[in-house]
Amino acid sequence: MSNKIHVSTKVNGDEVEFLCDPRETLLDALRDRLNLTGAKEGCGTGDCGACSVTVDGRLVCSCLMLGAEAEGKEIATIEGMAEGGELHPLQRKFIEHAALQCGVCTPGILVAAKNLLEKNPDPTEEQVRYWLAGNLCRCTGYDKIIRAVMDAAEEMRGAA
Amino acid sequence: MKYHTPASFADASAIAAEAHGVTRFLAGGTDVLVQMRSDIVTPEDLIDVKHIDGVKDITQNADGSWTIGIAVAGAEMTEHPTLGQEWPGLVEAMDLIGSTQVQGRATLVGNLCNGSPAADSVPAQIAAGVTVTVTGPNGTRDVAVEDIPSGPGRTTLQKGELISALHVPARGDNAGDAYLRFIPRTEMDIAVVGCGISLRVDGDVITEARVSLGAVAPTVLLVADAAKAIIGTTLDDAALDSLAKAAEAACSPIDDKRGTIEFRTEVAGVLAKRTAKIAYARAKGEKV
Amino acid sequence: MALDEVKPVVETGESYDSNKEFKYVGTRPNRPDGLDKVTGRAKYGADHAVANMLHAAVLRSPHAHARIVKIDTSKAEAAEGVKAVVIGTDLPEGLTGGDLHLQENTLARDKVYYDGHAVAAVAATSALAAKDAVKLIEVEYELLPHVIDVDEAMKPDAPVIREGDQGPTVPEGMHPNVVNYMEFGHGDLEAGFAAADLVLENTFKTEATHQGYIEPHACVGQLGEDGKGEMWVCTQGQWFIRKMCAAVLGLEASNLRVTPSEIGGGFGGKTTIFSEAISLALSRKAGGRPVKLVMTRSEVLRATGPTASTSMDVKIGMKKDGTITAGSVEFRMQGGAWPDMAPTGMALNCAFASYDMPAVHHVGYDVLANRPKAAAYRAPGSPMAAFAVESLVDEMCRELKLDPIEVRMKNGAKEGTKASYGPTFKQIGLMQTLEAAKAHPNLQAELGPNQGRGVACGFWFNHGGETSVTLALGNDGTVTVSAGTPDIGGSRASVALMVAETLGIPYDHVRVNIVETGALGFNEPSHGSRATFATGKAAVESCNQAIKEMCRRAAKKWGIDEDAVEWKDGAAHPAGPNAGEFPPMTIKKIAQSMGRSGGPISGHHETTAGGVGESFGTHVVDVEVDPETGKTTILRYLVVQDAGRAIHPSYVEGQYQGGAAQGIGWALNEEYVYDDMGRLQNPVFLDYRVPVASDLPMIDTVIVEVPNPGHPYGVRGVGETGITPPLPAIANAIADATGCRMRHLPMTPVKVLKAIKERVNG
Amino acid sequence: MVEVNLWSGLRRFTDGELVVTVEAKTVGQMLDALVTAYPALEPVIESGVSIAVDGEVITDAHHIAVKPDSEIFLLQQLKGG
Repeated sequence: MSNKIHVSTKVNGDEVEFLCDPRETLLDALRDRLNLTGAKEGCGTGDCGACSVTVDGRLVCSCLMLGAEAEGKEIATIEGMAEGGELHPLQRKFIEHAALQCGVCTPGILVAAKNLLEKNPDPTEEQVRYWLAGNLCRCTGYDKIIRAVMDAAEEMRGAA
Repeated sequence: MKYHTPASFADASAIAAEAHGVTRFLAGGTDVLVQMRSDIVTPEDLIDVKHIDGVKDITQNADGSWTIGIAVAGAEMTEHPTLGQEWPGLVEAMDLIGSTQVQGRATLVGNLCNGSPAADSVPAQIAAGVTVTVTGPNGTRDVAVEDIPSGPGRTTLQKGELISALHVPARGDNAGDAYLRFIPRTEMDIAVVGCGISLRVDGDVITEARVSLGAVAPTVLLVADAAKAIIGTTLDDAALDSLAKAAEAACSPIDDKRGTIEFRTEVAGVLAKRTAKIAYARAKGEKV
Repeated sequence: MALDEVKPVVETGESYDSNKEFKYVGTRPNRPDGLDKVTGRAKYGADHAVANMLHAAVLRSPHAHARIVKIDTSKAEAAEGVKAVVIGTDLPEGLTGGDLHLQENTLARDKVYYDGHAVAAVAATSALAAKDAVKLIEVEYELLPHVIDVDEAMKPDAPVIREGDQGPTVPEGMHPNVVNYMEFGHGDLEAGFAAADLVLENTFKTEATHQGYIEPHACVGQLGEDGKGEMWVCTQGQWFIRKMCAAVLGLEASNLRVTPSEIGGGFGGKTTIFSEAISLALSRKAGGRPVKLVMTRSEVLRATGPTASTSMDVKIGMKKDGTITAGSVEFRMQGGAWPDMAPTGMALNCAFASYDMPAVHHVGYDVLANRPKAAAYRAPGSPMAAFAVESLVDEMCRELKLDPIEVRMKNGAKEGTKASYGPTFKQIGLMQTLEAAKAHPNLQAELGPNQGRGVACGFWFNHGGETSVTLALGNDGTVTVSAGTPDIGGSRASVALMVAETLGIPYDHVRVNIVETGALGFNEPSHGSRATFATGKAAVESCNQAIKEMCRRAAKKWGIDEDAVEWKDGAAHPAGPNAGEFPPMTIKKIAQSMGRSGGPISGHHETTAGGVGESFGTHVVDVEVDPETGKTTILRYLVVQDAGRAIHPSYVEGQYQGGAAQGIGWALNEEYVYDDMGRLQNPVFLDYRVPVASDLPMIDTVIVEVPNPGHPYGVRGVGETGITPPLPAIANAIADATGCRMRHLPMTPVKVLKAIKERVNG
Repeated sequence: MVEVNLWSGLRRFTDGELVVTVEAKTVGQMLDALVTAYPALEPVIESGVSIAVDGEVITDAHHIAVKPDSEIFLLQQLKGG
């Protein structure tokens, strides 16, 4: 296949490059080219949010963006969420609140929730629910997820 | 598939004009990538328009009107400090499309060019009187939004043409807009019915109005009779009832997996009333 | 074999005293796999890649029912990057029964039975190359008439889907699509109805729904010419995958080693195979190169195993004081184009399980339709049955102006009740859930205009099943547990808690691994709410075996009789003053010297686990219905359920909340929608509408604990019961809010608005 | 001897009997004895049934003991999710 595209980008702060078919999504590139399998494909149509990442700080579904579009961007995935050995408060609170059961939606929800708290450190329950409406979870009924996000937000506000 | 990143609208137009197979323009990609993934459309040429200067800008012009770049994402509209104060209905309509993630990419122009009669931003655009500039092989032309869609999934754009800018009129005084849609869930659905209304008041009396309905016909409708039903009124119960009747009369929907003819027609009237009340309150300076 | 030669191994009615104080059981520690799952490290089905791997894509039927006239794969075979193509006739012939059905569903041979039925598959060097090559396969179909609706499928002129699959119990003269018939009950039905002050009879319908797990099916299969193979797969049960793939491909089971990935949800849908055997067949044809097969969401919805759609008649007699005098049901259920897939029998058994009734009668039909082969979905059959029965009970309560909780308490099943399905209940907790629901503050919340409250009960049997566990002592006194039931919702944590409790060692000294099929004896999947129950029970027995050995080692060291040693707090102690005075010998000490004291120490237990305890629940929901659009909003939701004992209460609550959420989706919006051609219209999450975060309120839970005497820690199993009451509870709440009785799920705005308008217009 | 309660749909295979008595010490023997006494039951039992012994539902555990005073019900096969 001759029409592969060379892409240089930054993922979780690291300079990376890869070759991809123009049809490949950013999610394909992350998973298959860079072996970052934390973002999941639950639907491929932007309806489930399991592939959530941020691109230049903007929350997106990586299944709805081409790998080629990543050229020159800064991408953040679940793999970069813990800094050094230290979990992000959201990650810690998700474990403490049992906010995951099967865990397959968890990376996407954590990335989305982190993006929310960066924009709005003190969201209401309703704001959290609407922000996360594009992140399907089939196991938990969302209750413990919402509690974990609210609790993490509170802790982060206290620490700030 | 070939992936292009032209640096000007003229180049983008030329690539499309010379293409032999299926062509798609890529801005936010929230429809195009779904079509590719679902094997509905695999373009031979995909033209990414985000490398063209100015496509990410929201600009208020000297006359108070707005020019919105064709790759401005919904989230960028929502975060804009003043656009949503002047055109809350338009911004909210855009914001209703898809998830937070989709908002990070989806655009007004993409929503329009996808040609869906259920597109959330389109009734709000039509109600607001939005126009677009179309660039093509023969230069540019300005077109009203309501003249872009020609049927489900189809537009009036010709081969080699693309929308190069979107213009929102100056809001002016004593005016307000609103958009409401009906979906079975609270988020993540396609509108079963959508209604956008923009109006102006003089005191308590409505002096201008535009009413638009989505998902009740093959294209989004501008319903002149519905506007007539409330112009000159104080949006009293009688006016609301005739608005609802006019909205229902304009409907020629289909039965499908998302709703029935009967439901869509009925709810079009209900939404028209509810939307009008919000737009009216906003026009009168009330916080809604 | 003569009777005397058989020594029964296990008796029913094993009884454990679980009314003790516990150190670990009932606490809420962090789950052992939590860190991997919040950092993206946990490897799910599609996260696995190996050297030299190919990628598969599957061609699926666009028709609901058609004969395959011809398949031409030559263009696909010639395409760039393609290494193998398989079609149905590549699979071995001569299978029968359930194995044949699995094979037919894996790849159609003569006929396609539903929209989405797999017809051919390609393995190529990239996923895109495989996807492109699939489009080059040419299939000639001869279209056949199809049928989708269960009632239509039973009519005399319905298209015949399969011949010769009618079960032995089906009465003569019924359409060949009726493949199984059931009938049971007890008591004098006619006398019961005659004694009633009110007899109501109605028909209810439910549409097919999907488990909706977020992780699509995915596997990497490798199979050599020698018939030896490997598989990495997301599944609820690796041994079932092994057994079924071996049967479909004619392999020897033990030659296939199946490793379960982390699993992204299953709810019953991952207890069987769909495309897994295709990856192995492609691998064999591609010279043994591993083949990765990942389904798309649309393939998941079209071609895995949704639950049955149903049509149900219910008749109940009630006295003015609320006493139920008799009840009968007739359930018609379709489970796709193969027999025994609809959970008709279980639906019948669950229908009146919450009630103590003098007379009950059940009739059920298992019917074929041109739909995908149904799989289990959380308490299979019970939610639909509850919808029909609990809706009618509510209707009668309203008519007789009786309180729905009081009526259920008056008639509720309890210890000693002859269950509607025959046997006599032991200790069960239905009454306690009703009491707890009644006492909950949600019952006092005031309802505004257009708001309503609904109550319903639900039931699930729970399940034991074939189970193997081994436990190995590490050289530092920590232990490794090898379990065979994939951890879907925190079962590693609950098993570790029970092991810690039994051995008297810290929770984090226990590591629970979910192991591959070569590392342990057979295990049924994590289904039937059995993982914490059965794996937990076998783990406790494994602990007891290891404890016995550790006591023996201590006894030997101390030079006393092994019966004179007892185990407590993680150490061997002399059992009493007569045993002699020795300082306790800790597990760590025993472990450090085990090589010198007789060798490694482990425990293991293999059983078809008995002692299962049923679980009942009561749900209370408040809704608001928009009278102008028919849209229902859930305002408050309460789940009360008997867990037996909650080993890790957070994950028990999680099961309650998750079950309720799925039930809410089923009640309000989820359904399979077909067009006139029998094609599924909504195979995407955009239109298969599962609840999103903003659709739901917090889901309140009350864990009732009536310990199950058949489990060492009183566990009943909590996974399934929670999905049964939401369907009727919400219908009852909508009736309370609007005066409209919705008898056809889902209760979409379209249907509710229509009902409201019909009511208003008389 | 143990008493086995059948579901009523099976009556036509047992000459109308709903409760039958067979010689058995385990569930497996009980099923074998049912087939010996009523050969028409064989396909039904072969295709899978569940059994309740003293209130406990058993799917495959044919080794489980049955006693003369055991309460035994034959049920449609139950499978979990």
